Amino acid sequence: MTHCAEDYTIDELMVVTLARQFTNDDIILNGTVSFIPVAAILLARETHAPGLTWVAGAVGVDAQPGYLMGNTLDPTMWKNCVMYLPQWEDMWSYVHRGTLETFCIRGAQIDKYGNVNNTVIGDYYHPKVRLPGSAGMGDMGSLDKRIFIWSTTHNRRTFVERVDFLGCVGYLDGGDSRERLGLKNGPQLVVTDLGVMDFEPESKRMRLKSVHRGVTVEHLREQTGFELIIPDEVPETPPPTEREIHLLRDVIDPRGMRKLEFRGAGKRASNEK
Amino acid sequence: MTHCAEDYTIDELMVVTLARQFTNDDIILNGTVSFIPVAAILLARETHAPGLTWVAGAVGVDAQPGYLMGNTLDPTMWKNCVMYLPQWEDMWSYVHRGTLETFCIRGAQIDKYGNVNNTVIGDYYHPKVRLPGSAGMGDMGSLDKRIFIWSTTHNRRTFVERVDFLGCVGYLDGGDSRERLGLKNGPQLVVTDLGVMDFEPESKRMRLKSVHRGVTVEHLREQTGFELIIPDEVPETPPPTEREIHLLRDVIDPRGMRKLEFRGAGKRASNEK
Amino acid sequence: MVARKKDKVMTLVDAVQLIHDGDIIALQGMGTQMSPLALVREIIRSRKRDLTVVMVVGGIGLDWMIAAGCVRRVLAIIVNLDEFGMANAFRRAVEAGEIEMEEYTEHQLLSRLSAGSKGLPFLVTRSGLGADLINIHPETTKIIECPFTGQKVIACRALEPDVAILHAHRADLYGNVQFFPKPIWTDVDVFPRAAKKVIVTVEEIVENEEIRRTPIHTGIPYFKVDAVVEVPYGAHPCSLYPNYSFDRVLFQEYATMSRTVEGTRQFLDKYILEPASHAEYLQRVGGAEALLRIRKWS
Amino acid sequence: MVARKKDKVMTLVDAVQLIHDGDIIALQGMGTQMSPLALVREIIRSRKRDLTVVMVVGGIGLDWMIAAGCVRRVLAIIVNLDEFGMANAFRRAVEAGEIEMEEYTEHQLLSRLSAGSKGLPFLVTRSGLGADLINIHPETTKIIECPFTGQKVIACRALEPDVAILHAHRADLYGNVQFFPKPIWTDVDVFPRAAKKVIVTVEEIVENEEIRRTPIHTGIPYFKVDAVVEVPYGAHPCSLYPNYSFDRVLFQEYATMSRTVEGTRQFLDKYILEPASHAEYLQRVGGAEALLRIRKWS
Repeated sequence: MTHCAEDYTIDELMVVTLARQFTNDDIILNGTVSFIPVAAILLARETHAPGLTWVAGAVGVDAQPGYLMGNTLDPTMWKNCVMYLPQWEDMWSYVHRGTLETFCIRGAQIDKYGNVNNTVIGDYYHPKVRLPGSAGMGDMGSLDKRIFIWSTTHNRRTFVERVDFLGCVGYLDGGDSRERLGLKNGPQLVVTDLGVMDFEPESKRMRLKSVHRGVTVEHLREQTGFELIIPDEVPETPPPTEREIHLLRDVIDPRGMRKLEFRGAGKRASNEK
Repeated sequence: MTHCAEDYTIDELMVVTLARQFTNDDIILNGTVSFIPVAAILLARETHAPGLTWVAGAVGVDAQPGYLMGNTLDPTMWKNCVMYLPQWEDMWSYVHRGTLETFCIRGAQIDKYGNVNNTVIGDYYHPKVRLPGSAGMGDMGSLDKRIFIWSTTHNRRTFVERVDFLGCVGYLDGGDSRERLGLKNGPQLVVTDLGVMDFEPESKRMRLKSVHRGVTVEHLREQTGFELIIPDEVPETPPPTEREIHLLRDVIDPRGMRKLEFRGAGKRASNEK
Repeated sequence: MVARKKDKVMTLVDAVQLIHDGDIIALQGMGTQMSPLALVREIIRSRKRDLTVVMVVGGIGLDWMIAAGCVRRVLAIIVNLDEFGMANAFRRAVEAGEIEMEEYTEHQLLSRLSAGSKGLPFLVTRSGLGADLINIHPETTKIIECPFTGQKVIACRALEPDVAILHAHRADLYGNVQFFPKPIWTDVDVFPRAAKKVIVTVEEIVENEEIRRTPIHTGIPYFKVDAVVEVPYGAHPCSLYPNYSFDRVLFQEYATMSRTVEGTRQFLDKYILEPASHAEYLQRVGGAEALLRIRKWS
Repeated sequence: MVARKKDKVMTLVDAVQLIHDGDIIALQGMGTQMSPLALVREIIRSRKRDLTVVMVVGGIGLDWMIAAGCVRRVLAIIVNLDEFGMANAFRRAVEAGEIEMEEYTEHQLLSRLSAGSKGLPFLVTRSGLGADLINIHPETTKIIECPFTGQKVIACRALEPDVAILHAHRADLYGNVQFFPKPIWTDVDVFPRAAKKVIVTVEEIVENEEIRRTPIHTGIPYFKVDAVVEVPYGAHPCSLYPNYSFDRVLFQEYATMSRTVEGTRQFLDKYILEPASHAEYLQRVGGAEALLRIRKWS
């Protein structure tokens, strides 16, 4: 019998929700500052998907680092791996061809078709704000990936009608516009600090799937800068189980690295954690 | 003071002649069944070109295998190398771009412009004789290499007016036809069991440079299936020095592997040499 | 509960069931080195037909398969037996028009496979510009111009073999494959990435923990491997450095016998079709004496 | 008598003479990892100008160079300080129009460099199809059709940096460069092959014999290397696994101070322009205490 946890936080709910999307057959690599997806990958592997393959930091195949520390691209993550995947010929070939089909991304702007921007606010050549850049998601958007989007800032600045710059291709203009470009798969789910969204199969518009405990549909709607498809019934996001919470807190991420992804989380200013 | 050897054989003269072409700055890799070039490379390194870089079997950078044995592509050749050069991305990049600029080839047919064929005699689709194939020389001919051709069968079957199949690009139709294709360098020298040839700078036609001891110009001309440019004065090929012969016989190739490249050389039918 | 990982260990007999008549198989091997020849012998015994065989350097295993009638087409840059001379069955079959030889330069063939491995429709090379080879396969190599500079290059069409077959030093039961010192040669490196399925024979199956202790030697990750077969001396008569050298006695015997069709048939009967097992094959090639002689690299 | 091999060991001061104003330099490094930062500090001290800097993941060294006025243009897929947030000098300079940012997807940028490394005018990718990035550099990325299938792909124009600069674990005096466990990341792998010149700083110069005992770790052959400089802790404040971790104290100090132009200038003065040597730099960042704290990977 499964016991639902009563005592859980948003970061934990986000990790658990993401973890439940991953299957035993998934082969997943992670990028930089990705504590939430990496925690989710490790949690899935400890629960329902023991055969899931994680390529730690896009290098360490099936690594067993113990608990989260340092940095999600650090070589410490490769611990006990079965292979160091050379990135240029091996990793990128497997990614390009589709062997590694699942990828998690986030960005400064996300629009209603799941297009993502992390490049600029405003015009590319004369930006109002220059953002870090698309990094891997610039690739992944065009490479037939099943994309999971996470965001710890569900507000109207992040969730916008149309991205200022199309860095990561989602469903473009919706409908069959992604398909017409010859691209398979695309964004699957959006997990935020307020709720969970998927994409309506025909229009490919973002659709509310569930709201987190204590969040109203109205609040989430207000915090979204475009018109979200909202079904008549919107359930609460299924809570973590006690076992999931135990694994996450005590085994996978005892140092709470996942919390670093939230604004206002204190930075560690020392190597002597 | 340098002492010329009196006692030397054709295989030794060929190795020494080839060795003297290599410079201190050369970076040279070798292919399969290439005992004569490999012996020449090792000899050059022991004499006038200590800084020459040999990539043994196109893998072992600056290898020190001791003496010749086995097979010129065997991993035994990599002994004491400083790096195992991964072939696909590293070796082929260095070759393609021109970092490795020197290559030795041989083939079943060689024509007056230094084009080489090791693919078929007759028509490609209905060959009279199917030969092994172009292997690496099919690449090297089009990749701006300084090409040294060696042949242990200087006769009218090998040295033909026009190759039946253009496997390795030499000077094509002569003149500037190679240059017009955008290719640099090309065949430099042809070292055979009868003599040494180079290419006349304007026409790019093969030109007799020297004949080996005991070979007449007339005999070499008769054994060549096309009209060779023959200068008024044709010297004898400079003989090996005593030191070169000593190094070759006693240090580099004491087992006489270089002789395997001559027709009628007994095959070794045992691993227990 | 779902399994953590799939156990991919099987027998030679089961592994060859992954290969179908008409398949394109990428076969690792140089003239006398590192080739999954026990698996090739099993392919011959199971009478596969109409195979297209892709090799960089075609050697004795390819020649056997041709002699046994398994092959319809060859893609390679060269086919021979190194110092032992011509691959006679290959030569005869091409000259008789029984098989097709699609010869490439090495960089053309590898570019085709690399494009396949990347899911790209083609890649480009300069190798072979001006030579005759590109004219014999216009469906797969074509001169195009750089869209920036106008420079001419050769587009090489993607090639995805149905099955890659390789022999390696060791693997675990999930299919993490290790090479010593590491995967260096082009076929070992490119073939498994390009192929849809991968079968690997190994000298030894080791514990997963042993793989995790030495990940620097792992060349193929388990998620790319479909079958692992433990076959000690599985490359014989080719070499597997540093484990054992190639077998000059058997190579010379084949080079001699394969000069005639009859001799080739006798060789196949004696060494491939009649032995009921790999152990029996090793016994026929000389048993303990053979295993001792290939310890020498001289 | 000609020398057997060229001794390429030099000082930081001599090594940066290989870099000229206006050069395209390929700078190794991730947000907080494995970057030749002692060399970057020397580039800043020697007041190089108008550099184009190519990085996969731009980080603190790039931000310093931008703040110091060395940079005219950046080619990268992302520029930030990992968990320490934005690269503020970069952000300000782009927003003010003082430098150009040419953003690529990773596979586009690496395809450009790989084409350069192979002497090919371009290579192709599918990465970024349909996105806006290719429109901002039409001179270097262009949609073309496969000559066989008609499928659309992006041609990426060859890029050959003038100089690649890297930090590695060790090398011999000839420039055989070793990485532990091995070269894995794309910049370490692709940059040295693509560049015309290569400068490598290392933790330790070892005997050539030691390299020959462990060739499996060699990632760059000496014939591709122009300068070797021994600089222990040469990646600081970035990490060099497994030798030392990144320095959270200095990263946080820079992240905080770089929020203002004035603070950035003060940081550069204190840590880069004023120290007369690498030893003095290490002393300023905390001396023994700093070297102890970066032993921890937590």
